Amino acid sequence: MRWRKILVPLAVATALGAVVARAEEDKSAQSIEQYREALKDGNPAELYESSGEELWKKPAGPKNVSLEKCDLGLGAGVVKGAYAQLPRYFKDTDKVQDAESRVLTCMSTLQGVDVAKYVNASFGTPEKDDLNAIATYISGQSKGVPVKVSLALPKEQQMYDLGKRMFYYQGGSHDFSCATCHGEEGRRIRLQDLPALATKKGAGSAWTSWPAYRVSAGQMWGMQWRINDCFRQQRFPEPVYASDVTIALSMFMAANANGALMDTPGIKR
Amino acid sequence: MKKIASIVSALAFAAIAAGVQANAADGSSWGPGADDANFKAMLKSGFRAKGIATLDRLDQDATQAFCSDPDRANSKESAAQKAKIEADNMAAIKWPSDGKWLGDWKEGEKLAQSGRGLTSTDKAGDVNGGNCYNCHQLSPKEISYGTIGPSLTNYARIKGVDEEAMRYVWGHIYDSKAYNACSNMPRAGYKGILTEKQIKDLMALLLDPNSPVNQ
Amino acid sequence: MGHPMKIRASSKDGVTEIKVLMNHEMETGFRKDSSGNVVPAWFIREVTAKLNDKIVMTAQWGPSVSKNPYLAFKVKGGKAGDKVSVSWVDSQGDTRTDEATVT
Amino acid sequence: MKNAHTRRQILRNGGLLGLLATIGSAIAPRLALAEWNKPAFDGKTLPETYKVLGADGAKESSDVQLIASDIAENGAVVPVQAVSKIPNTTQISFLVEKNPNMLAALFDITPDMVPDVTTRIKMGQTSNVIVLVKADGKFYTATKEIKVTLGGCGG
Repeated sequence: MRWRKILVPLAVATALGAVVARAEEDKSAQSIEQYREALKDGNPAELYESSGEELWKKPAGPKNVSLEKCDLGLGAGVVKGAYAQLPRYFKDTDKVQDAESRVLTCMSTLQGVDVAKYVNASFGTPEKDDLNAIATYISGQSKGVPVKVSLALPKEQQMYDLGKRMFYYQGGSHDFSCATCHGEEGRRIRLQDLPALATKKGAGSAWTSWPAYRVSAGQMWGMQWRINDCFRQQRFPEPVYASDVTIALSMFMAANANGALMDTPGIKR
Repeated sequence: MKKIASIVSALAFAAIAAGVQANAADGSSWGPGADDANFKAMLKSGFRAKGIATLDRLDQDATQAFCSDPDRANSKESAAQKAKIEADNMAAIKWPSDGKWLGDWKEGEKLAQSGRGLTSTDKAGDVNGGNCYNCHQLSPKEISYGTIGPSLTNYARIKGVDEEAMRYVWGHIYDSKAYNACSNMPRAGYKGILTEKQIKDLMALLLDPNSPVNQ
Repeated sequence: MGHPMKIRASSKDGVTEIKVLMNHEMETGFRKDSSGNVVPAWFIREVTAKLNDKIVMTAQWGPSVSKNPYLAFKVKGGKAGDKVSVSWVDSQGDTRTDEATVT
Repeated sequence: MKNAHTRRQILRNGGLLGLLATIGSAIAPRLALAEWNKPAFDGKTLPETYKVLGADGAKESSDVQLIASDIAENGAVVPVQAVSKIPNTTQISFLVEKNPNMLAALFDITPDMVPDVTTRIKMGQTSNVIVLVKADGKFYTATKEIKVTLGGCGG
């Protein structure tokens, strides 16, 4: 009897405490959700989509031609739906390429542009802004299209495997790998939900939402920039733009996301 | 460049020689050992030094190499190796030089809030943050906290403040891998991320009864 | 000069809702660039919106309006096919006008 | 961005006068409107800003609504909507109490408008945000605290 007298109120108090804490948590989550919803209506990424389209269609480079004949995997000049099937193997370069590395190829072959300048430029420079805008345009042309990335060719499967290994590769001062943050479902950094990128659900929500407008910096980020900044936070050296490391990780995410609908360009904190 | 390749291979192979064989036998197509030449080539061509984030950051020590293949690290066959890694990390912990555990919780709170330090855009000599709120709930007043690690709110009440608790918390901040080889938590002391004074301040944030964590 | 805006205008139940995305840095004058130099203030100060050449809204902004500003407002009347135009003038005297058709 | 560079070039190359002339002719109707209210945007305290706007003695009113989330994930972009149900509303302003300058945006509400405007503002820190409405020459307010959180890894 005495036990019950003590324990019942204690249990009630504890349960109540938990309920209050949970309610607070739900309220925060709801409020953040409201914030994100308010941002979606009027995504500045649309401005970049337009400028990307302009860059795509405007004659440029030493050969003064546009990128309209660029083959993004569905044949020369086909942009609609192309992003949803990238990365993929390209015979002409004998490489697996993502959208951004493929644009570099087309700038080089079609326009005669020396792309080294574009590869080496820092993010936030006019060169990278152009590439991000073009990637934003291309991705927008796959909005609503299901991700369909093939691993049928040996080079594609190999890229996926290399990406998986990179995903779990620890290093640096903090022992971080991609998986430290993106290895488990339902985790957050601060208030940011972290997609579990080895799963269909996590990769599906992440891969389909980039390129995205980052409101914190007022910048348009393609997946290359996203990966670059992840490695920075991981305390790793800088990944080379459009290098196999970045494409392997993209292949890992994209193939894991197969079937999810592209929802680009996105908007993020 | 050569240096990385050789160190990566030396460490990775030495640490997981047994695993390489197991993987190959399993027909695993991705883990360490599988397609190693291409993976090394990819690392070599894929990264460049930027600021203080130099290429040697890609060189793995035994702990990092072991934990880069989670399936293997979690397997029964790896239990002995896991125990050895934990023991090695435990032996590397430096305990407070003056025998005092607790510093200033106010400084600790600032450190816990800061996610700065040691990235390619930080400068040598910058004060490193503790990154604590990125992964843990601490002061109940801070609503922006991560959940990669457990909540540490009310920690002193849960954990106690005796010598054993002090030792346990110090050890975890200094080198969490001494307790769990593949913990997600950085080895703040062992890897030189935080100074002894900074660790004391974080200790106070967690264990001082006046700290907001324990209010 | 300046970059194009995105303007959407749709009419429903006698009210036309106009949504505008503008392309502008909206520098506060407090921010420092990567080399530590203060970036001078540069922001849209005045916005004017017209429906069929009649001014329906004017606004004055300070640097606390976010980069790449978004603006939504509602006008009485208006129907599909009507013309909406939006203009801005920034603190350096630069200006831009774009148009859209009500749907 | 590209056009911005070109524009700066024009300014540098002495095209300023030409540019101003173009502006003058392109936006002639604008000149009939109120000049940009510099003293109001320079206001560093709430009373100072209210004074410049002639809004001393503004009253809290339930007919003024400020619609915004309680928490902003980032202070650089905070969506805010103001709705006034007070007849003859002629002006709606957004003010952020803890910004270096309080006044963020001021809208003149013409009789052709529904007094319902949405925009996005910057907030340096958690602060009260105030919607200030002018109707029939009198001022009314709605206030809401918006928490600005630290997002991301913070590095």
